[in-house]
Amino acid sequence: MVEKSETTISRWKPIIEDWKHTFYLWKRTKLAMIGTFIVIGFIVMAVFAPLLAPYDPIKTNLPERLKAPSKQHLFGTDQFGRDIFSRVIYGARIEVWIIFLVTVISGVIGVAVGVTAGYFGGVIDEILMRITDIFLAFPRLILAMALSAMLGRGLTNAILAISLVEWTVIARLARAEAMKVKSQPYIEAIKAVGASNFRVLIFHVLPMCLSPVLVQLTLRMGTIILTAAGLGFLGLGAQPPTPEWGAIVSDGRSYLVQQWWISTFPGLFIAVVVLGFNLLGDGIRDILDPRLRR
Amino acid sequence: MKLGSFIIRRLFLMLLVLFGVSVLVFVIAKVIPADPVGAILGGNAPIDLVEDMKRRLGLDKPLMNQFIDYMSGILRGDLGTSLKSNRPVAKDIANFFPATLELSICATFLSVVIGIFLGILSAVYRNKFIDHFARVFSILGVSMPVFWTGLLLLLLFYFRLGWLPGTGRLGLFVTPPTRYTGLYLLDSLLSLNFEAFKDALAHLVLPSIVLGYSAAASIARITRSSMLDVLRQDFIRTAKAKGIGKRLVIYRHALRNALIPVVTIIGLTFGGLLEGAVLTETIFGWPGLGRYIVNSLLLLDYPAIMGGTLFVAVIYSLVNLIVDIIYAALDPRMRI
Amino acid sequence: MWKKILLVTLLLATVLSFAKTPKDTLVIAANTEIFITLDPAVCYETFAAAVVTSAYSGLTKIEPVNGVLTPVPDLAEKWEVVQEGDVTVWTFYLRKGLVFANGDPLTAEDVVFSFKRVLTINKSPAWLFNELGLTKENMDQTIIAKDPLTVVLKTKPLARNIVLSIIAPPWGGVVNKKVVLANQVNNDLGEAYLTDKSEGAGPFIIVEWKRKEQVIMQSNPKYWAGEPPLKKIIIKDVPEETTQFLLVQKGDVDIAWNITTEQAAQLRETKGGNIRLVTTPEQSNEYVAMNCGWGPFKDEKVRLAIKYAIDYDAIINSVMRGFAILNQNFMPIGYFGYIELNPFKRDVQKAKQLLTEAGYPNGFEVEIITSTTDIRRNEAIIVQSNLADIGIKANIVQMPSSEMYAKYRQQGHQMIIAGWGIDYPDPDALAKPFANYRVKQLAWRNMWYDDHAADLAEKAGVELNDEKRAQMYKELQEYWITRSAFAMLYQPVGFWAVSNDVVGFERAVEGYTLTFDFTKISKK
Amino acid sequence: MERGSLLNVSGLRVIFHTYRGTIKALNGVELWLNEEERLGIVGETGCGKSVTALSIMRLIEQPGEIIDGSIIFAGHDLLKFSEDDMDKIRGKQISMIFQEPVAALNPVFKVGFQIAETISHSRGISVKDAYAEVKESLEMVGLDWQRTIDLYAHELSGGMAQRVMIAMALAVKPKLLIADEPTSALDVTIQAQILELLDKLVTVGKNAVILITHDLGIASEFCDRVAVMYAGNVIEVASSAEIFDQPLHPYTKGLIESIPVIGKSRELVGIPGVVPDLVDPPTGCRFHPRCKHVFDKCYSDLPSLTEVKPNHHVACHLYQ
Repeated sequence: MVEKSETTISRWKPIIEDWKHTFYLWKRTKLAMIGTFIVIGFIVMAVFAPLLAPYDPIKTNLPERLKAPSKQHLFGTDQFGRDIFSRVIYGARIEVWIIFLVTVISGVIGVAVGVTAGYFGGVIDEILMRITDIFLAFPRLILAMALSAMLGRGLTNAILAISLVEWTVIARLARAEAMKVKSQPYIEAIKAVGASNFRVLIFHVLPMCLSPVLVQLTLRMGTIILTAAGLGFLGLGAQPPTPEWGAIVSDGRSYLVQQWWISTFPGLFIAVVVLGFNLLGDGIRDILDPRLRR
Repeated sequence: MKLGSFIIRRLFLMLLVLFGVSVLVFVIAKVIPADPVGAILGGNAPIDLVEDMKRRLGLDKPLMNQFIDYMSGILRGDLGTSLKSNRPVAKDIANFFPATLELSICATFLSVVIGIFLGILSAVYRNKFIDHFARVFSILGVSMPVFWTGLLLLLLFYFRLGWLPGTGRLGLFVTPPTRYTGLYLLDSLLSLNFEAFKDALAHLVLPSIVLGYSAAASIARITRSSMLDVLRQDFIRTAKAKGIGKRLVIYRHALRNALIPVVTIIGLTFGGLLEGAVLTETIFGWPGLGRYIVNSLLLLDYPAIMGGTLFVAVIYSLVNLIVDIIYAALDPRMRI
Repeated sequence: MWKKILLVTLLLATVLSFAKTPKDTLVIAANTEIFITLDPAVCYETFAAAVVTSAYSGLTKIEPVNGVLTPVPDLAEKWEVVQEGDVTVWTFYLRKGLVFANGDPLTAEDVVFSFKRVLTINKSPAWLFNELGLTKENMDQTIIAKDPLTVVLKTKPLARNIVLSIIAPPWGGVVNKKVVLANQVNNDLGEAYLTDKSEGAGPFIIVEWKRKEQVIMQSNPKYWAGEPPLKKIIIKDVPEETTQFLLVQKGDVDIAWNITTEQAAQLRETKGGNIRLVTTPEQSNEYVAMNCGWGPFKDEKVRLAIKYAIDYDAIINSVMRGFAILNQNFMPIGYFGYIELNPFKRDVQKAKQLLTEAGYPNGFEVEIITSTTDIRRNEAIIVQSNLADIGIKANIVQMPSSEMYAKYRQQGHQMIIAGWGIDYPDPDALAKPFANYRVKQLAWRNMWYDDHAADLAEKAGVELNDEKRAQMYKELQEYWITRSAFAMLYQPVGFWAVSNDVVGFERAVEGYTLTFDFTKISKK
Repeated sequence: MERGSLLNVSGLRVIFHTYRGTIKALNGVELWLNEEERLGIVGETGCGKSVTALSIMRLIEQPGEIIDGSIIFAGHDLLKFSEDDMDKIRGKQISMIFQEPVAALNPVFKVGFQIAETISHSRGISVKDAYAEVKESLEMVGLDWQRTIDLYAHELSGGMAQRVMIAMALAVKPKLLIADEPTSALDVTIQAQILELLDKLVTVGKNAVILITHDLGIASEFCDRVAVMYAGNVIEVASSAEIFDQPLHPYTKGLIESIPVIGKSRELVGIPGVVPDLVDPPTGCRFHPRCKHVFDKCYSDLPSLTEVKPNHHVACHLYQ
């Protein structure tokens, strides 16, 4: 077929072509574009929450309790008269914070374990991978729940618990990458020059493993929000009055039939933001898919 | 023969991992900040009574001894006694698991049918309307928090429209069928209790949809990409060149190959349903294992937490093992 | 084939005939998730205790008499009390011809067995018996069957009310010794056997309890005071309050046991229709406690400042929607020795001033722990917001009660929002935990080591002269109110959505959380 | 213009839509074939040989598209056929074998089934009945049928797999066999065996053959006629002997000069430049940027394939 001719062509074109191509693919996948805008909107919401929110998200205002959505309160108010709209907007900050910390913590643990296992192989690999398997033997949410029950309730502990669940995925990926890099001839060459294992690991293997790991971490951001919101919904996550989205949905549960707005709006935001991350992730996957890069 | 040794190796690894799992579960239970005895005795009990109770439960023994007790208990099938229900955890699990199993089976069935169907359509009509629709459907499915969709569906179909029953497995005044398997659908058919069958089915609709939707979404996604992968293969071109018609090309030549990774996902999904069941069961008041685990976690009923999570981990690992075996059996290439 | 059709029709018929609640059957929708056991020696949860109490009779029972909860004769028709040195000897005379629900005769031997059983099993109720001076070690000397109709108890010298209330059911419920021993496994004294059925002599029999499904009780035709009007009571497990409310509105059930404050408020406002709202003050209280061993709370002024900072009205009106009574005393209204004491009203100025005097003009940071119920969370949020107004930054940590009580019992908290359910209808049941740190209860947990209060509570507990006793309690309450570690939020009011077909629920529910009397209920 | 009695391809244009733009893969291909005739199609990678073959089978798929031309096979224009009609041609009148025989077999079905399926479809008999003929087919291509029938593709060597493919393709007794580089993925020794086998079977079965290869030597040895393709056009068609001895098109000349010949010492001469980008192909003759003889007409006009000598067609302005 024809595809081979393009490979010849791309050889002469500069690397900019590749970026242009990426941008083209991104533009072509409308869904990825929508996703990007949602995610940007989400981050903007978190950063500018104090400017965007009309009310204090925490201060109670009892005379205004359980008001239906109106011009004053776009999404209505809860049983303490707190403005749901403001709480949802401030909630974005909590979610961003969760995503950020979980990504960093699970990324670091996962890469450390995965790269070590992949690079050294043998017994070290065997032990580390069995430990990973132990964590993978649980359904994720159940492990996260058990861990956060163990650590005690609260946002920080929930973040730790989610990270302790998330790292396994990263570890497996990092291991596979490290094994791939390790078998490259230039690593042998560097070793032959007399570089220590540690040096090779840190300066040569690790950097090569990072980009797929980063991509994977991005792809998982939607899942992280869902897990965090699930914990919050069960009361194992952020503590009141923290406006974590899952916790707000849970708050509204006993008012669902009469005051539907308390649960509905924060849930909608979870859905939309996760959708944004997933669309973006899908786009990234497509863009990086070598089969589509032609 | 090769398949046999493969299974044995996997089984051995699974046992190793399960040992690690029970250690982890034990550690989690021991680090839990709750005072299990206080849980049994309630808020009014004075501290002396609490201390006495601890001695009687052997909770003052060194951790190592407690661990040995716990492990030997597991081997005997004794998961301890729940602090909250005051009954053997194993009995509780036996009681609640069928509900979860029934829900999971229904949800899996729903998700497999919808997921594979949409996945195929979407791959075959790539970039057509149906594909876009299926992709949006899928991405929505994995994006929506189940606890939220569950609440909204309950609000709409139960509270507002009254079309479907609300929480639980059976209506308040429907006599539960005689217990053979614990699966109400099956039991009610076996005992010719059609009223119960109808009612149990009606109760299954919403939770199965909620639970099955996200699973259907991921199955559709995998089916699509697997199908696209396969459709790109040389042997598909061969099949087309044979002139056997589009339907056979897709359903005989492509699907069989495409389903191999899908089987893995279905297995994982089934395992994942146990996870989704935690939230779904909480919302739909479903008396299953998920809610049991949530409740025991919320009450910090540590023997129940240990037993419940351990059981789930075993099931999950078993499902994974079975998936691997099916995978090996389905793909002749794996058998070398 | 025809057989099958017949079978199905029959099944359908039974199902359909079941759909409306019959006249002699009371159907209750309730959250029975917290039910652990229906064994009188173990049961300690309010609603489960009501079920247990209806299935087991004791020597005495607790009855509202002119609005005051009083122990009255039940299986024992009379008793004598003699003081022998520092031991009080109680002689109870059983009614003649008492039988258990299964027809077996009930003798003093059964009573003694039942009491000893509580002590041997040594679960939650046991400490109350210990309070009387009855222990596992001395029980063979202190709990005696003198003859088949006479039971002798040797207790510490205590106000009579205390003894007579504690030996009433649920934990004083008499079990059938013969049947229970015949059904014990691993020497558990029938603890497993009695978990989900009854072997007692109460007005009802617990026929079955299917976990997370239903509890079924049947009237006991052999009950000594005569068979109650209801023939059957079905308690259906309906965990969701909203569903319960829906069911009682539709007439599918007669009573919704757990409705939300919002629903109750709605029912209170709408009135009419086929259901009514029934309320009664509960025998419990809700409080904020400060650990006097922790930082700023060591200072009485800080504690007082917090008592002034809290917006009691807001909590009563918005969290409880008015289903609570302002009562800043530790005793419920109407108790023996109760005096009305409600000195605290939200006063931010005063609270700030007190804080400044105590050396915390800019406040401090504190952690409030509480359990995971909606009401507790809502209270915590309001208290948090109140404290913020006087510069105190409070962080809420909700935890399962087991975790909370673990921390509480180890004095590991800073501030806690909790409640106290009363164990027996006597001021002693409150004075001891709230004022006497020596019993290692609430005062001790909050490190309020106040010897004056402890002495007063102790002395009042053993004072046999009512007038003197009342005086002592008055003194204790006045001393306690400003100095203690507690800010009492309110006395809760229980509420139920009840079908208008149900008669007598108002009387049955009187004294709730301590007692509930199904025999007073009938249906139109 | 009927030039072949079995197949006439004329003016065939195929494009592929890609992100970089439209690839003009085939730019008016002309081909013809008589019954029992063997035609070789030769050209560099990417010149459109396979696309031509797949177009005849109507197997061009998204993002590819046949935009113009006609493919008259046995009197019918295949491009006007519906998919269902095409399925009556594929695997019945025209069979095809491919370059990677192992990959071309379905990994989850046994070899026997795959052959039986083909037979059953071409005859409209059940797969079970078709099994009876599988044995014969396998023996025909020199395989031990008892051993082979129950094997999976991954258990076959490349040579065995290609024999299976040939068995499958010829079992239906097609009028035309298209072999798309059937030997290029195989070892040199196996290549010869396979070609020999093919030669034998085609002679016996009287099938017409289109052999696609990048190896001019193989083409001229195996085929009666050779068509040379360059950048989406057939630029020269002649009998096997003639194309070697008297190549006319500058590209064909270059191609022949670049073949090392055993026993003769000749300086290898490559063709300067590279294959053009078909998104933005050169105007006029697509070969002009690489052609030594280029003159002004080459920049503007696309030369058509014309018969300059009897049975020797060439598309070059030098000869018009």
